[in-house]
Amino acid sequence: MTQREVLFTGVGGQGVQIASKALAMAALAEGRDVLLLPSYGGFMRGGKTNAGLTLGDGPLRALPVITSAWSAFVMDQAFWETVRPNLAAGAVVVVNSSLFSLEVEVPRAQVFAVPASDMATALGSPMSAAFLMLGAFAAVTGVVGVESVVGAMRQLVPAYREQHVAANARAIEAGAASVPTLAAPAWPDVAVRS
Amino acid sequence: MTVPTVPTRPIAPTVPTRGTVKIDVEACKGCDLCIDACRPGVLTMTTDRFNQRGYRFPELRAGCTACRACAQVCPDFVFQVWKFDTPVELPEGPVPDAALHRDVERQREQRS
Amino acid sequence: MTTRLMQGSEAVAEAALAAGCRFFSGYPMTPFTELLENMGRKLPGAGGVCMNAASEIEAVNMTIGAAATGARVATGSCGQGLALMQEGIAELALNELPAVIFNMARGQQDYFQATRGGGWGDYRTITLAPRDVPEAVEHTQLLFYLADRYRTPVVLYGDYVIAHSTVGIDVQPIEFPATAPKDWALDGSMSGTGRARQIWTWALGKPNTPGPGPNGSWELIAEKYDQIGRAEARHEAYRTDDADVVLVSFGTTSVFVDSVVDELREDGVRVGSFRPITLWPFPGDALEQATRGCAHVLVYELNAGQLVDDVRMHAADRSVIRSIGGVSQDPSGMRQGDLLNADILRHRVRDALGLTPQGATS
Amino acid sequence: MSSQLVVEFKPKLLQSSEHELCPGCGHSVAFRVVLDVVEELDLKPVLLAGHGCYTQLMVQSDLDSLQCLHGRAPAAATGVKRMLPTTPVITLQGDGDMVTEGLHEILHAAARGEQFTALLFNNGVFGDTGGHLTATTVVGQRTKTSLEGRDPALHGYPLNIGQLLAQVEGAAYVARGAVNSAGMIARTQRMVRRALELQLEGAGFTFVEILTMCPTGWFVPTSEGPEYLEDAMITTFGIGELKAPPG
Repeated sequence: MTQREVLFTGVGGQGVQIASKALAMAALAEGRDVLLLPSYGGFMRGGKTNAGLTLGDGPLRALPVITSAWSAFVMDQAFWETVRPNLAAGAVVVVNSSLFSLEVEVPRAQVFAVPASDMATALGSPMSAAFLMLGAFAAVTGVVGVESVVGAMRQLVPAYREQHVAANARAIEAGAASVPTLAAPAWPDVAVRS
Repeated sequence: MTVPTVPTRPIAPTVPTRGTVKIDVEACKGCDLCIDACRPGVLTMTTDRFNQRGYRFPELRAGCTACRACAQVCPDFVFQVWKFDTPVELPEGPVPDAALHRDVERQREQRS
Repeated sequence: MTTRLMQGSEAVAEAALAAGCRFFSGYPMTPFTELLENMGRKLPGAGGVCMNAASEIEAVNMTIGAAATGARVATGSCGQGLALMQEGIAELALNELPAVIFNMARGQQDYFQATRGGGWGDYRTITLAPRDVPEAVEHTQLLFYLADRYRTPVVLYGDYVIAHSTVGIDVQPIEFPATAPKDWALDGSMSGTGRARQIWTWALGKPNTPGPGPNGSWELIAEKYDQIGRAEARHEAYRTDDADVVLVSFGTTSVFVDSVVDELREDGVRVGSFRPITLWPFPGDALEQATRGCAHVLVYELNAGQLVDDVRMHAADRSVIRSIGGVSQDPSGMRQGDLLNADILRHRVRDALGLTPQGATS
Repeated sequence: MSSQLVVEFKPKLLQSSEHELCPGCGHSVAFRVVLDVVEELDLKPVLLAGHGCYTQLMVQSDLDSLQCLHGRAPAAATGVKRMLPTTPVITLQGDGDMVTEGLHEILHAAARGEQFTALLFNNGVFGDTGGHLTATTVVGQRTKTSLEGRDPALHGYPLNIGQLLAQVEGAAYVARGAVNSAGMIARTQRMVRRALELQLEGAGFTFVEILTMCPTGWFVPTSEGPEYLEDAMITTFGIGELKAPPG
């Protein structure tokens, strides 16, 4: 059984929690087991907001606190140091290069830089930067299909924000198009599935 | 001719009485609340007799109006109030069958 | 089967509803808050009531009233909030009222609170400590059954991780044996019949139907808790059959312990894991058996040493017991800290056994 | 000569009239008022009582009863009423229970507009513990914890719970009666009746405070209890409906 871990990090308000939940939901829809544990401070916005997600193609023996993760989803460099020590050597690190200019000091890391905030702003929907990142993450790893991300996003966006669905979908597609597809495949059989 | 003498046996004065109460003497704790509450003033506390728990208790004199005040103010559920269909004249003074001694009643029940 | 992505708090709420819970009261407190939110969202649709209590004291007393009507009821909080509820929990126990208390703890420092209680009188609370969300869903339903079966308050010892973990899960109702009809429940129907009922910890009864009184009642309750102690202890022993080393832990921590057991087994260390599932009644006989002949009994709990007291009472050889956990809280104070970590645990076990960090036996 | 029984020794809803309350105690007088109304209205309520001298009256009553933790009867009653919305629910607390220890619970229950009737038997003293200062002990009153009399500089002032509750939106009916005379008892009985009728109508939270005599706690002869109640308590708190729906 293959198990994949994703550590999310960012600053409250950037969409890290909804992105982690969308990825979990997309994976569940594709029949995988998931365990997601968010962690954030007492403030609604502006503080550390991390999450750890474990995905598996069978029943998980997952630890809710991840110390050797396969990948990172880095929305912002502010709390990068809370994630870096818990990445395995060779980790797949997708960073929002609009808000990240550090060295990725992880042995043999495969780093993919996506200027997600700038791209989302250019698309006219700066709030969809996290979904743009998620589109890129899905495309580069194939951990879930890009269309599954769009599906999960539709379910997660509350009805009173329905007007953002189209913008988010565009952002997901733009993110997916901005990276080399399956450059760092998550699953052994991923090429077959996609 | 001798004029017959009118008998001089005094006729006892009577009091108009519209009801009566039974007094559960043994339940009483002698608090006096009924005495002040009694509107016609026909309840008086004993001064030289006590119930088995050592409390003084109220006694009824003729003139009860069945106004219920005694029962309403009594903390110890001592009074049972009866109203007569038609008022009667009772001789002034204690109403002898008002006091209810529960032990006596109970013995009577056991006998019957 | 409809697997849905659900936070642990939502899954536990669904399990409570599946078990027939119809009354819930609580006061927000992280990480219990999401359970309260979910009960508030779901109970009205199931014909139930969820109350925003004005304090934990009010919450538990509302629960006492609702339980007295015979409904399946629950309340909850954590740490300080449960401290406020202790008088009410004792009252539930000594009134023999069934209720489920959800302790979504901020860590593992409330083991004593859960197993020893801080109320008054001779009482106990059956306390289940699930290791993850699916087990929490199962335990929640079991607890409603046990509460009714024994007419006692019972406790779910969850935590931040269980409350906030999001998993794909399908909450299905579990069938349990029927429990006795609640002929003691108050609904006013016996008022004025000469046979009115009364619930009071003094158990005096009414003049027409006298009760056993405090002493008699409390003796009966003590007997009941003795019986529960013999009948309801639950545990999990993992790879202990041939173990020289037994790691003892509870709740979420056990997930980490079992993972480290697997790793150390690969290194050839004969290690197993023992976990009380019921913190009370403590599975003492099972622990005695699992630790017989062991060279090391290592207790990993994230506090200054609470579970270790129960281990000392029951392990086969007290001289081999050591605590390798410790106080561990994250900066927010609302969840476990650094020690909830497989790497740290592995190092501590290896240190305790005198093994080199590389894995070779020294 | 024929006659009609107009008042039985004890109310039907008492299983026994024996109690251990002191001579001249107003609690059983007030409880009779309550039971008479319950009987008149032919109700089958659940009664929740706090901790105090009146608790033994709950025991004697022929009402389904729950004894509650000190001060918490309004919270427990909330649980009962929310589960049994068509059952009349009555709480019975003393001033120590409701106003001293349980102020939080009674105010919040009122604010939520809980559909039960809360009764306060207020004698201004912890009777059950032997005569100590409560939140309604009037200025100047001597208790075992205010031996020289309640001194505002030292003990503060008594709380007027009726006034507090009358301000609360969720409270539909707030009244204060007393049991120091037959006339006052009759008036109080009408208040209790109105409160219970309003509960049946679902009007909201209903409250009747009944001032009761505690000659033992007040250090006065039993026969002077009613007069002391008048002078000390009615003068401080007043009598009447503080809040009632029109009609």
